[in-house]
Amino acid sequence: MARIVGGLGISHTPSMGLAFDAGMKGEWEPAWKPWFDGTRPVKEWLADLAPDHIVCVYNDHLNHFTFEAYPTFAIGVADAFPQADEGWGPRPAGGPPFPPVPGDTDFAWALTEHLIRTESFDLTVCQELALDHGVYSWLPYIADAPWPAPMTPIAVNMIRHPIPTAQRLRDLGAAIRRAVENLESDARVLVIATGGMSHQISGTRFGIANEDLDRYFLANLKDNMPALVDLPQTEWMRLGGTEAAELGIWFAMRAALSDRIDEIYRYQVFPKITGCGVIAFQEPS
Amino acid sequence: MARIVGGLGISHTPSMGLAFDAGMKGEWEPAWKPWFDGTRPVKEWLADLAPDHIVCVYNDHLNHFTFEAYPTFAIGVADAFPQADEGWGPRPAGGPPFPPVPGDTDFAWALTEHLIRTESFDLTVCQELALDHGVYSWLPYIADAPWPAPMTPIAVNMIRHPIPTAQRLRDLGAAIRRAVENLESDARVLVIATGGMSHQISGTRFGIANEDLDRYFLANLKDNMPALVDLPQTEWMRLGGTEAAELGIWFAMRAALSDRIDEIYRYQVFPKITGCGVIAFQEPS
Amino acid sequence: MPADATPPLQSPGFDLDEPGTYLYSGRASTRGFRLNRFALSLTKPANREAFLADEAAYMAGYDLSEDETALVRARDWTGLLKAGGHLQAILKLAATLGLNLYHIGAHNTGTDADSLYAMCPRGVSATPEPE
Amino acid sequence: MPADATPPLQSPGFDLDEPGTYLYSGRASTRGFRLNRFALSLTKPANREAFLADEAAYMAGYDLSEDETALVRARDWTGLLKAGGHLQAILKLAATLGLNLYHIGAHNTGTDADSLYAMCPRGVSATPEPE
Ligand SMILES: [Fe+3]
Ligand SMILES: [Fe+3]
Repeated sequence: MARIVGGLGISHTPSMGLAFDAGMKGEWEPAWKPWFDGTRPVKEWLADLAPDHIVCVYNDHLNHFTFEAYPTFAIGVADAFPQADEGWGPRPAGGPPFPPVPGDTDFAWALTEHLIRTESFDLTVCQELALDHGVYSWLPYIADAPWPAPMTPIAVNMIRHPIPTAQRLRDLGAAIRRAVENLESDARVLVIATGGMSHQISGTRFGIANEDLDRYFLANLKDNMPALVDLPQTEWMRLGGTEAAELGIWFAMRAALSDRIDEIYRYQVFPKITGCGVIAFQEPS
Repeated sequence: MARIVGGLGISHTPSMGLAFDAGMKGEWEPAWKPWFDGTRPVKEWLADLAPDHIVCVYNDHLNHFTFEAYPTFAIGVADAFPQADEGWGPRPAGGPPFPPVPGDTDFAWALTEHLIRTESFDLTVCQELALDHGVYSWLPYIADAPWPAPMTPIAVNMIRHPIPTAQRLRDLGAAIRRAVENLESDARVLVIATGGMSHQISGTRFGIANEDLDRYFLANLKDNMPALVDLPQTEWMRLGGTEAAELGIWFAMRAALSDRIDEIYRYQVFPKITGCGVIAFQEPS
Repeated sequence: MPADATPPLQSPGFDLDEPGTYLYSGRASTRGFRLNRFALSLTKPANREAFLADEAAYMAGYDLSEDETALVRARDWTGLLKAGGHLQAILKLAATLGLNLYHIGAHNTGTDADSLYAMCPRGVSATPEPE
Repeated sequence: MPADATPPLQSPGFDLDEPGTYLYSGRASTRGFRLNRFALSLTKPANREAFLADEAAYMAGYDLSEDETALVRARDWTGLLKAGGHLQAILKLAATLGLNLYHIGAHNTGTDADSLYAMCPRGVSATPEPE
């Protein structure tokens, strides 16, 4: 029986990725260096944990999917997931670009089978999927290329209303746990969820930064998630900016874990226009 | 409050459409003329019913969607849904082609909102959608172009396993009913479900024709659907051919109706390689 | 006639095993991804023309293996399905060549399209057992 | 500065109303479908080059209205959002022009990109009320 060994919640934003690329050339923006320093312990923890597979619940930003067909939930089932071109070409600029994130189609099909047939999740199955900064912005902070484990990405619509409810995202996480426990392999699986914390990037509220809201979220995720799920998504958006709705994605990670987890690490900072945070949980072994 | 006024289950198959086109030129294939005659009462009933909107649950056959991203459930939200090119060009050959099926984006967005937010269906929303013989093969048998009412199509994956369960399709129908009853308009809505009856079009079982199975299905749909839903999908496929799984789509139509419906009409025939059937239900007024 | 085909005149069985049935699974669609992408490209009229004008040049744009290309050139319909081609995708290739379902089915069953057409519908009877 | 923008130095409010917030709804994406399809085409390098070489000719291939074309030509970022452009789509247009999020946000807030950049993060504080 496969099992989930830990969970990681982490923010993403395009500038996080660009800051990393500059930093690797010795040109850290002062606003971003703390995030690099703050993620060092996560990188160490992940190297020690050494999961066999990563299930990553993230959101695309009109970089792979378009309005011709925008899925509520899509699962990637492919050998590799390259970077999406967001309009600036692949990163790091000047190259060589990051290698694609590897996939494992056997793992992904088994997960897909369980989620559709047993859990009634109506997934769109993608045999070709390019990942945007939703994954590639934080990935090089927590691991070095070539990436350490194959990933199964699950994309969530946060682009246009109606978005899935907080409860549906929580249910997705619980279903992922049962799906993993149903696998015949003995894989040790890490569940990652990613979404920006408080931020809004259009309208006159552009740049709203509610660090206290992000702190409240991180403080309650482990032991008080129902209160976070019960808060209407419009409240998260009102208090933290429209894109704070992406925090709902983190519920899928928490719900994939047991109540016996330890919180290993927590960090948050607000570099510029998106709340950045990370929280790592580990199951008892 | 909008309400559902009736339900129609009907078969589809490419040759049904080609036979219609030939028939309109006075060249009916003998095998297909009975289906034309058998659908005349449906056309009359539909003209009398005069619904304001049609919700149509159907399945695509790799004519619009591809394996790059194949949805379990997709909803069309567009002003018009043209014919897909299935490799032979648009019908009728020699033209002029059928006009696109009209859509109603206000209706479709309201339905989408309810299905995603209240009913937890993880729809892929398509603002561009071409319909294949899943719709265009039977449509000219039951209505004349220009088509009489706008349609909201909902596409179901029947192309590749895992397909949605029979129970999920039944739940979709029940959710569609609640969604319609939740609309602010006073639209009178017809729900259509389409899927071939018994058939298999590859392997040495090519052409398997189980008319008794189709008869059993039609006889039990109104008052005994739970028995049909409980039969494993592999049993439908074993007895009636792999594509008989498409009959599960009809559950969505039946479940969108009340138990007070009248069965208005029923007909079945087996022209060549796909069981053809139609059943019409009407709600008391 | 393919070696593993059952005689076509035999009534279809009530099973889901090969060669009677090729169940289309996720793993099949991983195996056949490139093949299906090629075949489904033929839903565009311009692509159909380009393929008919120069099959080899057209296929070169779709990253097919040598085996896959050979199956297409041989019109080996059964082999294409076994290689992960989906019937509905392979049907677009047949349509482009002026062929139809019966030509694929005939190759699957080890007969010719006219004979198969004459044979259909292949009537069987069975209904679910009441429990 | 757009007539309906609030002064940028004011702290952001806790509401979801325009012009503070443009909530992206289904109806907006119906309205902006063609505009977004044009903007999202610019994720392909060849399309970016073609657009930069001849904006009008490139846009002619995307069935845009005259109003939409004018909004693009005017770099009217706020108008593009109001016309149903999704921020993430319009951002691809900005990127193609060598601009970024702050240029769009500055137009929304009635300031310039450097001032807006200096102003961020625009700190506020509020947490959910316990019931
Ligand atoms: Fe994001
Ligand atoms: Fe079908």
